Amino acid sequence: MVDIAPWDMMAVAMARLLHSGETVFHGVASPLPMVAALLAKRLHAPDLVYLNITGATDPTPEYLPISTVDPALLHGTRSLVTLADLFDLSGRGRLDVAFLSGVQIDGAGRINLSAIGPYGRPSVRLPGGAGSAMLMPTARRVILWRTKHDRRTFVEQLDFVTAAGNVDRVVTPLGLFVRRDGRLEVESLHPGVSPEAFREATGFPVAVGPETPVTPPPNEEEMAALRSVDPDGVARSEFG
Amino acid sequence: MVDIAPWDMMAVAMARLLHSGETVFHGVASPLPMVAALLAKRLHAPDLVYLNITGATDPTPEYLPISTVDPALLHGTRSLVTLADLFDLSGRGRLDVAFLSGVQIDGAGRINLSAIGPYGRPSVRLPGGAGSAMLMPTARRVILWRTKHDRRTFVEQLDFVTAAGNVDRVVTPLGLFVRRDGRLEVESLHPGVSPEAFREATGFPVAVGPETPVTPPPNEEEMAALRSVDPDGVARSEFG
Amino acid sequence: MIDKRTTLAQAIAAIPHGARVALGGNTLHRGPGAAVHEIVRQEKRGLEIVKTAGAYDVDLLCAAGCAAAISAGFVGFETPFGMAQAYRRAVESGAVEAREHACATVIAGLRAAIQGVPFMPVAGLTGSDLPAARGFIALRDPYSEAEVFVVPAMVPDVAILHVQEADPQGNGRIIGTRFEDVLMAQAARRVILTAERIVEGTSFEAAPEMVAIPGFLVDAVVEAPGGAWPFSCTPLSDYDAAYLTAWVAVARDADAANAFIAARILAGAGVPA
Amino acid sequence: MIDKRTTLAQAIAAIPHGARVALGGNTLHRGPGAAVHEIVRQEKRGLEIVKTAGAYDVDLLCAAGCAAAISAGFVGFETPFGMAQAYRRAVESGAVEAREHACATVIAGLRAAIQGVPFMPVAGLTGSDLPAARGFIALRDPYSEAEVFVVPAMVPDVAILHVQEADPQGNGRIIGTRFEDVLMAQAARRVILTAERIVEGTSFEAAPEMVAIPGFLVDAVVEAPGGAWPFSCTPLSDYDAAYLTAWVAVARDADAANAFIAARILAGAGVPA
Repeated sequence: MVDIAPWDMMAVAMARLLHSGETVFHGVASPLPMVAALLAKRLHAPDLVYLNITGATDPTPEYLPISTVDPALLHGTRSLVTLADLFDLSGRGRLDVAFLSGVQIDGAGRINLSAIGPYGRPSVRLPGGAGSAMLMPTARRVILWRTKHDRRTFVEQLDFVTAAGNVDRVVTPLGLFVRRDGRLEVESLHPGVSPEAFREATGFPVAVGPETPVTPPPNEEEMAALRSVDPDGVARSEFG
Repeated sequence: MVDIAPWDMMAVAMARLLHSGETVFHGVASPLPMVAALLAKRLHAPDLVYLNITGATDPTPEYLPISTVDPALLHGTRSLVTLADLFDLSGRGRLDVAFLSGVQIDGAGRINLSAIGPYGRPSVRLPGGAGSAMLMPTARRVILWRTKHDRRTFVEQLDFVTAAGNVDRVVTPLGLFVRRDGRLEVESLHPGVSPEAFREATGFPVAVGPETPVTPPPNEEEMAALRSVDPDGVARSEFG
Repeated sequence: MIDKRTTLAQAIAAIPHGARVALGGNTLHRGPGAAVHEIVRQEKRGLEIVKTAGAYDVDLLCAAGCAAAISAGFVGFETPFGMAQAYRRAVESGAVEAREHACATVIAGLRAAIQGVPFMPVAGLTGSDLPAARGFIALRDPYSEAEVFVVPAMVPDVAILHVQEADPQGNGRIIGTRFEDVLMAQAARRVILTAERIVEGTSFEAAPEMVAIPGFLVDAVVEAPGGAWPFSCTPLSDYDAAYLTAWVAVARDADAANAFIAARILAGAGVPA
Repeated sequence: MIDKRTTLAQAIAAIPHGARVALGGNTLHRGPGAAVHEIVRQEKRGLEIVKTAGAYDVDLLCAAGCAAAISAGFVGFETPFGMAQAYRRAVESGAVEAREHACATVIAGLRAAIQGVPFMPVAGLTGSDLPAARGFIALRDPYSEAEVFVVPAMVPDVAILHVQEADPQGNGRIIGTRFEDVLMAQAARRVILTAERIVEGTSFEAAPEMVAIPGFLVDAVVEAPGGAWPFSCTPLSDYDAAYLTAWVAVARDADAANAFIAARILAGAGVPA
């Protein structure tokens, strides 16, 4: 089972978290959420409303771009909204799912996309949180994804809280966190990931052991759908 | 000179108040401002930007509708804005002229379009001020027009102040008021209107006499342009 | 994809008495006439009507006893037909509450609803008795100390909009002026679209910029040819001047208005299907 | 009608040092590339750049010493090219101030400017360190007692937008996503449009809904074929991946970046006219 590519496992795991009828949004630099939303629509969520930063509503892209602001994501859209419209949708409580990420993520599911080191004079100035400070408290569910799972990413203490809010799940190459009572708990380990490896890679304490469930590997139907949604493997691009 | 039709005199007098390059707006129920803006563009203000409640920007209507919200006013527009956009334009100080009216107008140029009698239980419920409470304080210049000039219209005391603000001129069938130091002063009497008649028709004290200037009657060029802008005499419709 | 098509009767039946109803269009133009007539037929009561500038729709809903409050900046028929007489009677008698707005404060209340914030600042209103009459409060800007009026969020329970074209998923194309329809579609909890015709949504893909109402905001789509009547619906039809003249003539008198409603609307005579 | 056409050099020359400049487009797409290069050539200094999500434009203006502050929600090249290295260097060294926003607070600041109000409420931001870091204040709603953050108005001195088609009067047609371009055109004191091609405005009359930027808001129109480069400009051109890769490779090092700017931008080599 360890020969499951992490990008395939993550894309499928993220898609499984989406339900038909939900409004689902991703912003810039989000290949995996793009693939996951389209995959979920293909598989079990035909009535999912796929929204993205281009202002497309349920587009049917002919190919998947690496830049998730790419005009290719407009193909097939029947209406055009603005980023402001999408923030408003979340602000009034009508956005069901927002995909967000963080360079640092703490045990409460809060994220840092702003700076490493002192905020006023950082050792590393990060890109910034884009929509996250507004979306995380207002979207009904926030799904965080991160292609790196190590102690520099999952930290005890954020250098800066860029955003905090309604985090539901965190998906990584090693497994899934679910947020309960404001804390991230390990929901499952991906096939071939040992509890020790997961604990070692996580900078805050986690309850994980032999009893921890294993993420069901992508089944044939999921893999076939993934290959047809993302034939060029754009999801893989996030792994550099 | 008394054979000048009041709608012609008013349309020409209103057009003369508009300058090239100004952004000029009217809303619902505004045939005279519609004609005046188009007439000014034809005559001396070719670069006037004519905006109206339909969201047209410099339209070239094939015919003039009686309803000034009519789709006919969109003809020839090259962009489409919304009423909200136009209020915003005024709000940020970029609307040069707004045409407004009042069922009652007081000596300060304030208007009542809300109610006659006690506001909570009016003897006459009026249509309401539409955009005026927002536009009057924010537009750079407000031009009031009213086709009735009598003591029930020009009153000492409004029953309700629907809107107050940057009134520059008031145009009536009898003459023009200009607002100086917050008070309406008589600027000119239309040809054939006596100072006594004007004073008699005005419910607040006005300084008017033999020395009061006479509004220059529409000249041939103005009348020719008016006939070509408003061949069907839509301006006249305001006189019932 | 979800097919949101339903009948006008079913779409209107879902509106509870006492609902806050936003109506699309402006004065004589592109109002949802058929839906308004169905509201009268179904004898809805206690409605709050939200619109920047209303005319026949507001006047009729007052005459028929459907409206309890009107939140609008202007109610009248413009120059051709004059004042809204039934609205006048209803407000003067106290039967209907005039929640007077500047059109800009209707828009501000909708914008607050759209953005999910409790209030929206609005420029102007200074010197007007309206803020005191309506309880609009001025706040001090914490950055500049300037004062500005703020309007509370106004969330319609339902927005009813008439468009020229819609697809079964609720994407709505508006030809010509959009008025406040797009704001209403975003601000309302539910959205009912009536459309001159239902088309295949694929036809919108070539120019999505032309689609004013995104389908995912819409709950019900009703095919209603002539559904704006007696309002105009460019480029298909002008407002029905003869009908509106007849209405204004009876609107002044309760009995005459009721007889007109019974004959022309409840019985359906003279109302295009 | 006024002919607002001018040269890029003249349009940019009118921008004073220290101006607040809003740039259209988003990350790799439809940014005003030619105008940004002209800003570098004219050696503007002390600019505040306003954008929701910037990339090459912000990075270059930091490397070239034109920018003093960046008001943006995100600055990076997205997955293909990674972080904005020159921006990083400039902020880490203190040469440029990162005025970090959520993209939604950029929009809120522009909305306040557009509406002529001192501040704009914005949903969310709770639990974030951003309000404290940026001095965004929460107000109590006078109607509901709820608390909401408000963002001060942000009025750009100039907005620079690249569109596919414009007429000499400044009506601008945007094909595809409009991003924040329309908001910037409304909020800014002056608007400069660069356009792939200038067309007769009569061609817009058939479908004014397609015209995103009304001409009366625009001060200068510049014909700039390929003027988005190295950003994408759908459907005409994709972003220039090879050029951006070359830039990101040198952006990390001041000397290498300066040499690149001298050779590729100041000398104009490798920059399509």
